[in-house]
Amino acid sequence: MKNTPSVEEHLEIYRKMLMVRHLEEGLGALHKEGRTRGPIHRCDGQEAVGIAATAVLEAGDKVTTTHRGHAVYIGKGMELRPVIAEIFGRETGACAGRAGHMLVADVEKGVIGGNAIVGAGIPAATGMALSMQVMGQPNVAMCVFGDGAAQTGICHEAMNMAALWKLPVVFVLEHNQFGLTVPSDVQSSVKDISIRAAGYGMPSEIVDGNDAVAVYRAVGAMAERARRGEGPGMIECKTYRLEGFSTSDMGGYQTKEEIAAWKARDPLKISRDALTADVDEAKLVEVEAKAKADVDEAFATALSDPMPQFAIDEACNPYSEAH
Amino acid sequence: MKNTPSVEEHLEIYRKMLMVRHLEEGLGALHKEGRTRGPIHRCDGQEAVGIAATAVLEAGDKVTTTHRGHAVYIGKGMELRPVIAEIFGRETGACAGRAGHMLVADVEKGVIGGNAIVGAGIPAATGMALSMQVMGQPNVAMCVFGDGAAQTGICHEAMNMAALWKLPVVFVLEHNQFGLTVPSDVQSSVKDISIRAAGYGMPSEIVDGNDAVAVYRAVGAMAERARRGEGPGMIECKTYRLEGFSTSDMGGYQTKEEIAAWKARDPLKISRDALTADVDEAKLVEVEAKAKADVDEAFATALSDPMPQFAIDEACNPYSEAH
Amino acid sequence: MALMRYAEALNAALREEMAADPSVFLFGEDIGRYGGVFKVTKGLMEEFGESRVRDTPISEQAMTAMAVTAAMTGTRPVLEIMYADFIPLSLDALVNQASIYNYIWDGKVKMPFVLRTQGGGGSGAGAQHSKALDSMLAHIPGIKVVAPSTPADAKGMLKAAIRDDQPVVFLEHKLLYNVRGEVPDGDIIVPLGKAATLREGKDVSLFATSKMVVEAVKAADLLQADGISAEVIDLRSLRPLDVNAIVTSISKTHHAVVVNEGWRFCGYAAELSATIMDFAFDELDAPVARVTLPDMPIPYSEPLEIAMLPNADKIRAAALATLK
Amino acid sequence: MALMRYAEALNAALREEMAADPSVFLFGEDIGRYGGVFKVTKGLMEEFGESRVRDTPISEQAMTAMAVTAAMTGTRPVLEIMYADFIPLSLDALVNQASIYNYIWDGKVKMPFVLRTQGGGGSGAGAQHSKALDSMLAHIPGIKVVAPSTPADAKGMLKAAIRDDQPVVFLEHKLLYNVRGEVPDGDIIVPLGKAATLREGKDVSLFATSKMVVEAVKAADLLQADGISAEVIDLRSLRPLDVNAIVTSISKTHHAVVVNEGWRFCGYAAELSATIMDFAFDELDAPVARVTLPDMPIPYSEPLEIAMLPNADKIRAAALATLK
Ligand SMILES: Cc1ncc(C[n+]2csc(CCOP(=O)(O)OP(=O)(O)O)c2C)c(N)n1
Ligand SMILES: Cc1ncc(C[n+]2csc(CCOP(=O)(O)OP(=O)(O)O)c2C)c(N)n1
Ligand SMILES: [Mg+2]
Ligand SMILES: [Mg+2]
Repeated sequence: MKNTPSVEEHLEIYRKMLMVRHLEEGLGALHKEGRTRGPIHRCDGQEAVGIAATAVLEAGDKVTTTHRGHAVYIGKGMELRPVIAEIFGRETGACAGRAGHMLVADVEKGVIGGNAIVGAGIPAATGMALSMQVMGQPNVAMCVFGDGAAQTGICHEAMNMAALWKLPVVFVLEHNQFGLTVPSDVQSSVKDISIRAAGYGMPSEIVDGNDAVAVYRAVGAMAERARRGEGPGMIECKTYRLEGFSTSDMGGYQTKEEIAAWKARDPLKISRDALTADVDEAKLVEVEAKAKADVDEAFATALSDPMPQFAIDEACNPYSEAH
Repeated sequence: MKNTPSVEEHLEIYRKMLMVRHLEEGLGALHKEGRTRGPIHRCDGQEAVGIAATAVLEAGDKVTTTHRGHAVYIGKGMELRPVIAEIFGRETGACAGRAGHMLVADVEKGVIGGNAIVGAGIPAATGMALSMQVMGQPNVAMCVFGDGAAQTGICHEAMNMAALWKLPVVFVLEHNQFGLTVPSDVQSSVKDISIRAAGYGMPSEIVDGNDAVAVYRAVGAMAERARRGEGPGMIECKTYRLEGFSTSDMGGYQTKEEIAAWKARDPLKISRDALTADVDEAKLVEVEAKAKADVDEAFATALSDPMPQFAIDEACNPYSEAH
Repeated sequence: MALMRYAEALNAALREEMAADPSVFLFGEDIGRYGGVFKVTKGLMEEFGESRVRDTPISEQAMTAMAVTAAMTGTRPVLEIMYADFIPLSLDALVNQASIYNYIWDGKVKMPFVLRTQGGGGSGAGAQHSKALDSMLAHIPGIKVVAPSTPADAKGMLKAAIRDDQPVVFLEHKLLYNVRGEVPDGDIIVPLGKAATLREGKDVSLFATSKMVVEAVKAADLLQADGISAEVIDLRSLRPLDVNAIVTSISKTHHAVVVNEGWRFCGYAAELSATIMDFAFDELDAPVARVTLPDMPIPYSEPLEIAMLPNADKIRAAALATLK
Repeated sequence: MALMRYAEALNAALREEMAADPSVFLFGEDIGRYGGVFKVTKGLMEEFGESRVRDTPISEQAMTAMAVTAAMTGTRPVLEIMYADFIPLSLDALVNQASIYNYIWDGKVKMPFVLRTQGGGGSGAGAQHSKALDSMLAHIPGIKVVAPSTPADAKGMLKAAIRDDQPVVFLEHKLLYNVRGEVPDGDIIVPLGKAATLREGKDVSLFATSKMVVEAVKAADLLQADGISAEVIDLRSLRPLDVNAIVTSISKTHHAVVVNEGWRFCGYAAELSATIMDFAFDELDAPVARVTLPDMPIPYSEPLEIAMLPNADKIRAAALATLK
């Protein structure tokens, strides 16, 4: 089938999803030990969206993501160590500790970037697509955004302009069923948010967001279309946030049954099951061990990296000469 | 047919549309003489929307409108003189000359009010509907907004909340084919903007906005539905702005053919033709003469009304005691 | 008197005002079922129902605009905006809507809504969740802006704000929610527009807002050890500002330090300095010292963020410098 | 040298920069086919095509956010926001996006975009189309805010702004567009951050921005008739501010009047007063006088609006008062 990832590609997706899961679990453990600072938004259970969606992108393509962007950071090619070091505010972090986990960027890799103003990633990707179109570049921009973000005004403005100008941007809706603590039906007047794409004359598709292959196929087709100059489109990935909203979450609003039902459809399990048809068990075990070891090593290194030192940013000086 | 205006109601709509037309033409003439100040946005050719839509409202209902709100002001029951006096900044104006023509309000009449921030009338009506719902009042709020306004983010946010909470609000889209100077297809990714209603699970209908009876029926049905607690809906009224965007307009972007075609479908003509079936010519001529005379008189009075005197607004004093 | 956390005092104020007036209702993100991310609205949805306590979508722009018109048509909405950093999304509704109607509609409308939000740094929340944009708010005519620093004021001023017929922006601070203090029993009202003298002094006046009041009190302790008597004034209300309290204090001390957690340039502290220039220039023996955030984004990493925030040491240093 | 209207000078700057650099492009409401409601972009769509000159929907919020990221990825967008009153809609993109990235991404991004807008009263456009929200803009770290008052500066500063790698908010004034002035030929660049002394004087310094510079010059004429020698400084750049020019002038005159068309409280004039407090307190023989809009909405009716706006008479009166 067109746009189906090759076995190697799927295996790579699986490896990255595993790394992100270990990353999230490692952060959870460190949080319990009181070793994290500020809120950390984990994406356990949603890895297939960020990893498989970005797997269709080329090096020169760009992606924006949310406050919950770890899968996108890794999916678009960032190394573990600078990501983890940034989460812990280290000098060696991708942004020298200044950004923190919600705002990570790696401009060269095209991760531009996390965003903690809900909805703001949508015009951000659209603006990059505008830049590509003006300059005649053959690239696409992608925006991974949440079901909560879809209710912001800026989402509407950006999608209308993207469709009007046929900008090369792909809107990937990570529908994890919740805003912060409220379920989607308390926030959205419609269940399937992608029906709004018709209101912009954009194509859309709903996929199982826990099935990396389904995500890859649908997003890949939409990205190809955008790259051909046929304009934007939306893929709605239905998934579920297995952990709380963030480490500051007191929980209690997600039912046990719901969590159990979604755990049974864990994206890691779905991909592993699919891969066993083509990859032998030994290879899978090897990949799994390597992913775990890589994450462990990245944590160890990042956590012993030095903290940065404060200096006034002269670029922000409100006076035209130093004072 | 349900919701069809009675002959008396239609005649009253016709009378008010005529008054507005004379008002607009009077403003045009005074502008040419250099006797207006600031931009004036005329609604010639669109009178059926503002007049017939507000004709379905009850006294306790409320309406918000745009920078082009003359028909709504008159439709919801304001007298000519305070409206004209306000347009000319007189002390006797509806707002003592402080508001100007774009921001006219009459709180007691439920006109709350004009708005010159494009899109802002949409959450404004929605907020009033929220107030009605919280207090258990049997009223509805109405918002008359433009095709340009439909592209603002605040439109999306307000419609989503209105639908989510089943607020008693009716969204009346006055689709006059233009934003400021650009045609709708340069602004909107879709031709029929009301298809977006489906994205909020709201009903919608497209009507001939130059046919006062069609507007009345469709808006009336939607208002009844809202009043029954069944939530908001949208009516898209297709109409056309016969004059420029405002008195500061230099024109040139509307084709002569298009203007001629729409003039042939003037809402005044459509209503008059329909009324001749039930109302004799003498009565129509009488109503027409009276409308003209009323407008002339209101202009004469308002223009000889005094200008206001400036005083500092103590309610805005930034210090807690006078200084 | 009862010992309460600042968040609990706010919760009590909301509960009492909602019980007393059926036109008071609350809306905001996650304020209902969950009780608010800072727990200020805990239990209120259970008590007052889903019509009067509403969880909203993430739509700050429309929510604020809706508060304005709901307030003009018979209700007293209390809107929670989760972080003060999101205030830009509310600004059109404040600057172009709430600000103008009372005046331009010739005094014919009341607008009794309260916009509660919380700002400030120190929790590792990063550049988009740590700011105090006080100045942008206090610049707007026709609205009030208040920022209590104690649980008692939090309660008494929130009750006053809900009963006020003008829009009130009510600024809380994420690091004050857990501060405890004595709160008088009963229906206490603290009038908006009055500063409070927390510490009498004769050498230098420290004027502060919100959490910076806590730092100013600490600075006064440090200065006492330096042999300097500092007066600490909690401004409490940013707009309207109690300029009489400022002038009275400066007329005694002849030295002033103004402290605000926002950026310096065009910040709220600039207005305090300019106000003093206008009303008390002749009383000054030295220029007013501004203690603020430096003019730059707030970084995430702990040593960076902590180095940047105004605090007691910086206030003390500024006071010493004005006295040199 | 050529005599040009301010709007024509801006048009020339845009044309030259677009011709020189294919990454410069324009977008905004009605700027293309129609040439802009103030005609600043006239003829540019014809010349450079629909990809580089785009008419937009009414979507200020997303447009500004798009300018930020387009600028970070290889283009130099020039965005027109039709009225400065709509700046609140752009503020999230400025405060929470444009402001932060250079610093929090460790200097790895450039953000060369220009946001052109125009503000100010006097044309009967009412409370939502007449404001100057300078202070809200100048409060934001990491962006520049400039406001030329002459055609020559309009051209030279717009060219400088387009070439700048930081975001620049470029403030025009609806009543300046038809002002004529000599504009030097060729590729003139006026550096951002430098004030201009328009009139030398020795008794009092008048510091003004945008159209208020025109009023300050008139005031200097009136003061001359009063026997007072006023120095007029066109600040031109609100941020970064040329504090050296301010201090130099005050060290000579020892009296200062600051003039800005925004509201007074927390307005840009407050920062000027506070800056002078910080850097030139000892040079002052009298408090700095602020001449601004009063703190209230701008009414529509002519006698109301005119009474409210700062002008040469008010500047003169303030100067006389500081000299008493
Ligand atoms: C403009 C804005 N409003 C509110 C918030 C607070 N907030 C952070 S995340 C969040 C929920 C976002 O939901 P969604 O977009 O579905 O993303 P998810 O957390 O589910 O990944 C909220 C309300 C914010 N950061 N920005
Ligand atoms: C937020 C905002 N952006 C831009 C403008 C300038 N403006 C005034 S009216 C208008 C066009 C509005 O089009 P539409 O909503 O279709 O109303 P119409 O003028 O056609 O009645 C524009 C762009 C404004 N007033 N407010
Ligand atoms: Mg979600
Ligand atoms: Mg229109």
